[in-house]
Amino acid sequence: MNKTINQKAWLFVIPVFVLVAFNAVVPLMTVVNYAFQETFANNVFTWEGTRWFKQILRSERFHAALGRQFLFTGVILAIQIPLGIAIALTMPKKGIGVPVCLVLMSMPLLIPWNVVGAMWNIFALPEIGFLGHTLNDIGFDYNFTQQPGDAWFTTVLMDVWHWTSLVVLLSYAGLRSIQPAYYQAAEIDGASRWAVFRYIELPKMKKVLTIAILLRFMDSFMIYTEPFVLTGGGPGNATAFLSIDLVKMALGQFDLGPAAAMSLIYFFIVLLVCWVFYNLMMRNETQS
Amino acid sequence: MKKFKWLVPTIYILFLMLPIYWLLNMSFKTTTEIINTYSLWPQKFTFENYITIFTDSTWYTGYLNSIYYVVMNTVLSVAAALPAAYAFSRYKFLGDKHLFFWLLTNRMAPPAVFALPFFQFYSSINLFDTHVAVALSHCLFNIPLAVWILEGFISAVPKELDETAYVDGYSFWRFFIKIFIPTIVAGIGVTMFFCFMFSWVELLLAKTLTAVAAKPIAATMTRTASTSGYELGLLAAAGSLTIIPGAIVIYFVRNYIAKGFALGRV
Amino acid sequence: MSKITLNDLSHSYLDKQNSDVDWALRNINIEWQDGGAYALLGPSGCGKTTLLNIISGLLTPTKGKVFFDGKDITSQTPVERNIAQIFQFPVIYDTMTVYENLAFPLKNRGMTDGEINSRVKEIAKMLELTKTLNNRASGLTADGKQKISLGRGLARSNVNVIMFDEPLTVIDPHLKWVLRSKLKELHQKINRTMIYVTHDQTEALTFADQVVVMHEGQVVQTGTPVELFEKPKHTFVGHFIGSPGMNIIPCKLDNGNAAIDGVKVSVSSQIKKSNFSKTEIGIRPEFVSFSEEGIPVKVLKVSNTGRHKIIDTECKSGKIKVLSLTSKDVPSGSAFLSFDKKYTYAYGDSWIIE
Amino acid sequence: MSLELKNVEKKVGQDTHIHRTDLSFQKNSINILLGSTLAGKTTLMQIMAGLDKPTNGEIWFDNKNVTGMTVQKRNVSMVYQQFINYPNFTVLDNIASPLKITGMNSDEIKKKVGEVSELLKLSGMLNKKPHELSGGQQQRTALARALVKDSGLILLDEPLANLDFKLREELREELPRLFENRECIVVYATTEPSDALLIGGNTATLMQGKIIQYGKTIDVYNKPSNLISAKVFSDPPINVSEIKKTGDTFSLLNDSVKWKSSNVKIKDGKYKVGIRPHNITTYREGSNSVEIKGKVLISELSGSESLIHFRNFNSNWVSLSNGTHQMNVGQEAKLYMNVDEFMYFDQSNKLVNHV
Repeated sequence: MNKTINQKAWLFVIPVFVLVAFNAVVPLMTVVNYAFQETFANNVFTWEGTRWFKQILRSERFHAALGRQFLFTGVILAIQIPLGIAIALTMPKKGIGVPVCLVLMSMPLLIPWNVVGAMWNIFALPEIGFLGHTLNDIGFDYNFTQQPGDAWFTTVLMDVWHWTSLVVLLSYAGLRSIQPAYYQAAEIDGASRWAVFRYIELPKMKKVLTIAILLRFMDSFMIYTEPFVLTGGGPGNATAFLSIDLVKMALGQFDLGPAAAMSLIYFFIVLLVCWVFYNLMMRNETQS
Repeated sequence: MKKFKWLVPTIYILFLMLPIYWLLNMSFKTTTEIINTYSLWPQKFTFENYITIFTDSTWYTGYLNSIYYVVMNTVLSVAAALPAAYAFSRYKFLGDKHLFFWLLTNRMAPPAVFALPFFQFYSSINLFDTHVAVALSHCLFNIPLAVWILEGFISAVPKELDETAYVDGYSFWRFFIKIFIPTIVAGIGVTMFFCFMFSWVELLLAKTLTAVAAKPIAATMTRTASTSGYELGLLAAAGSLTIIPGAIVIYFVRNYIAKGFALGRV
Repeated sequence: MSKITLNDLSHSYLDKQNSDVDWALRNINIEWQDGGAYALLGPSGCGKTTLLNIISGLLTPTKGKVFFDGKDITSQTPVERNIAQIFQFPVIYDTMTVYENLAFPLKNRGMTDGEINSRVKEIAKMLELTKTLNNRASGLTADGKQKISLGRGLARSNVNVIMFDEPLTVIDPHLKWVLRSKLKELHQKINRTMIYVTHDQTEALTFADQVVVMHEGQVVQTGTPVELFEKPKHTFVGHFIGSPGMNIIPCKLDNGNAAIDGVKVSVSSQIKKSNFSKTEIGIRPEFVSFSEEGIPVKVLKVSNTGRHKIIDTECKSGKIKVLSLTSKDVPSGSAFLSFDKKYTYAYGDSWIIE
Repeated sequence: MSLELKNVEKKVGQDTHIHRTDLSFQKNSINILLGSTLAGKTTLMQIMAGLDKPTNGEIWFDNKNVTGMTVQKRNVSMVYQQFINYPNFTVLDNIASPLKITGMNSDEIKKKVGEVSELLKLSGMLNKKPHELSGGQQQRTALARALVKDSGLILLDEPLANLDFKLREELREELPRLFENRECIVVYATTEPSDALLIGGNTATLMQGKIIQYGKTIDVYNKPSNLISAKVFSDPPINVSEIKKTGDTFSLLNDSVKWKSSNVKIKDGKYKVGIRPHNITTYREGSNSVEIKGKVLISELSGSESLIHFRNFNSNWVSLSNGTHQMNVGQEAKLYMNVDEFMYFDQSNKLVNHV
């Protein structure tokens, strides 16, 4: 659509700008403030330069948390994206099945995140939880509060449970927007089911999948509440992802300087990954 | 193969329902039963947990608080985002692309990063422990989202509709309210759904910014559960109740969800 | 390549049909010869696309059968039927190059790379796509894309029929003409059966040797463009084909004679029956002329279209259009019209009386 | 009442969308803007309506300069190619909306809406929503809304382009009648020469943001001021060929066709000749016809007419004859050109005869 040039449009944007800036600018400046200074008492600051940044970037604790974070995000993306697409492909296209699927599948998305954590805690506990009990019954030595591997398994499973539906919904909407003529043409051309997916469905879903991957990347990278309630980051630091580690540092140990520096690095990583990914997807777009 | 296609979504839905069922199952048991006997359904069916919640004001005000700030945030986000999304969709103006990107970056900011500064900031402007504080803070991620979704819906409406209205003599605002908003009502529905959802499920900021007066239900729940030595039955009942508003909202907007994505940014 | 026979086809999108309106198609019987150029012509909603999809196998008819060369293929899939179809808007595989697009149906049928290569090159040459073969298909203009979808149909040498579903809808007006001629040229070159669905009479009549005119789910007439023009069997055909369409004027039938406003009108065929609830005379504007006597009319308006004059006149029973050469003079005010008997027909309840 | 564009120019960034244009439309006239897609028709209409401002120049309406005036104050109507109606209003409310804005009393609104819906055959569907109507009815609703108020300027931007062939014909025939007995200027944009001819009035031919010619429709058709205007106003496309005149002798295409004529009063020399397809026929027409031969490329028969594409001396020709004349592809065709209807253009593409 050809847009008209109109500088007055800024008036329309001002409320949004003010509301977001109100929340973004002052707190962000606070973080920046802390990141470059040391504070002992109220409003007494000394300039520290990039000391906290260097400290964080060199700290093994940060490296470990960052590593866990990337591993976690990688694992859940590797599971949720293909799984979400697969479920969307098999969902009914018309009839009563559509609203039923949509309503039931959206349920996990609307549960407060700490309830999700609590629910999975109850669900997975070896003594009282269905999952834990069943796994032990069939011979697995499963206890997510004690064994790091089990904790990981449970956290990943919980995230799959919680968020795969978002990928399903997006993929489903993308699939539905494909004109029937494409399927008909493919049928006439004698394309196999795989070819239909590869050459029609996947290319047409590209935009929604970009959105899905971005959203899932952002949210899983920022995950805090659910694993905090489920495992508290434990056992040990096994499931202490970036946010959990950050809050521990900031509130638990009150190391405000390093925590603030870490916050900025953290934010920067999210931005960078999103930006790179988005541009990669869009560059392909303009080429085609 | 086509014959068994329905199996995939069915199994997936079963998987989704299991933990929810378990939570419900627990909510109808007493804490003693939960700890002592493992059973797939309540042996001694009880409403005791629910009764506790509905008779104790610290419990049910939690619900009211949550609903209060969620609705406030949803209305605020959509109201502010509408004209902005219109501007992004229809006009070119200085810095439009940068502004749009900057808005989206706020969706990328980890709440954990902002928790402490938010606490200090809202305390300093005397809004700590108010519904307004939570509603405002949730604008950080909901407004970018709302602008993003609405912009897609608005771009799907031909600009000739706007022009026709001006030609007919409508002033901008009259057109916007009487014609444009009803035209994109489905998009507004979808946007409200998402704003509601993200505000309802968020806890980190909501908990940080409240103490007593505006404390959300989800926070009430964790607190009680941890201090009184894991009253599991009560916890399960409270958790079950937090699912209800979401379920109601989904039921009402079920037809818009898929349509919304299809019409919107896709 | 084969003969196509449609035997008593009916189709409904509903599970239960209570009345005629529940049927998208009713009792279609058509026979199409091998190698012909055919058109399905009708207004939107007349069922032409439904019929097309039944022939291609994308839809299974509620009733009736489809035969290719006498063989019942009603339950076969589009692949088994070996047909090609070009849709209203260009369907291309976005991620593939033009070459890969054209090669796709061949690859799916397990042809060797050598065969594919020579075939694709040949088709590309025919469609003037050779230069763009290595470009991404999604970068082409609408007419280029439509050529690709056409090319995918042509690539397979053994297709039974190539079908077009309003293929020029999204093409720029000034390119429509070029692509239309290209299609005609292709048909004359490769002599494959082609079926063309459209609401545009110009496209249908210029493309096809035989045109099937459809109205409300039924075939009202099948014939060559000349037959449809010169002798419409139904007033709908008269009205729908020709621009402007046929004049349809209420008349009285009496003892085998027709009269408009009391003036006797000679018609080309004998009128044997007269028990109709509605009787009309149909005459194309091309065959009406001003004369010394005949039906008295008032001249309402004259428009000059460069090539012709279109004159709107009015008699007591209704309006009559006259088409005449620009060089001829047109009387003003009152005048008389005479009809060319050879092309004047009487219609009873909308169907021709013969 | 008149609409005048004085030296109007529209630039967007570096691109010029409308080149300097002077145009004046008179009271009670129908004016057609004829040109292919992207010729600048829509931009021009937007400027006329006040939806867009010209970069330079002025717009005068009723002898008043209205250049900066907003569209709401201008009393114009507009109908688009897409069927634009207010989706949440019924047909009745859609049609009534421009009147309600002015605060007209409801009895009068009712009366006016009744009249205009009668005129456009919408009376039976006033309580339906636009999406329940067929395409033709949706466009009728849009037209009704444009007609219900007494606007001085009615702009129609390819209003028939998205309709079925027959509906297009039907509505096109009704259009001129709709504007009878009305004090207004109508501007109608189209890509189809036949629209222009059937609607009549005046026509402006456009090409790449320039007005090529403006005048009475039939005059523009019969006497295109230059070759571009002739090309824009010809469907099927006009045949163009080089021609040489020496004395009374004209010769076409490397002397392949020659004839003598004393009717054409132009200097000796080289020209381009524009021959409309219907001036090449399978039969002799007019008092001076000259034979041309060619190999048939395609023949298209439409029942009433025959289009024959043929090739003669490395160029493709199109002929259009009345009646049915079957010719086989590849066959040698003998056709006749009505040389009295030829249009001669000099080397700068200007029409030199007929003037």
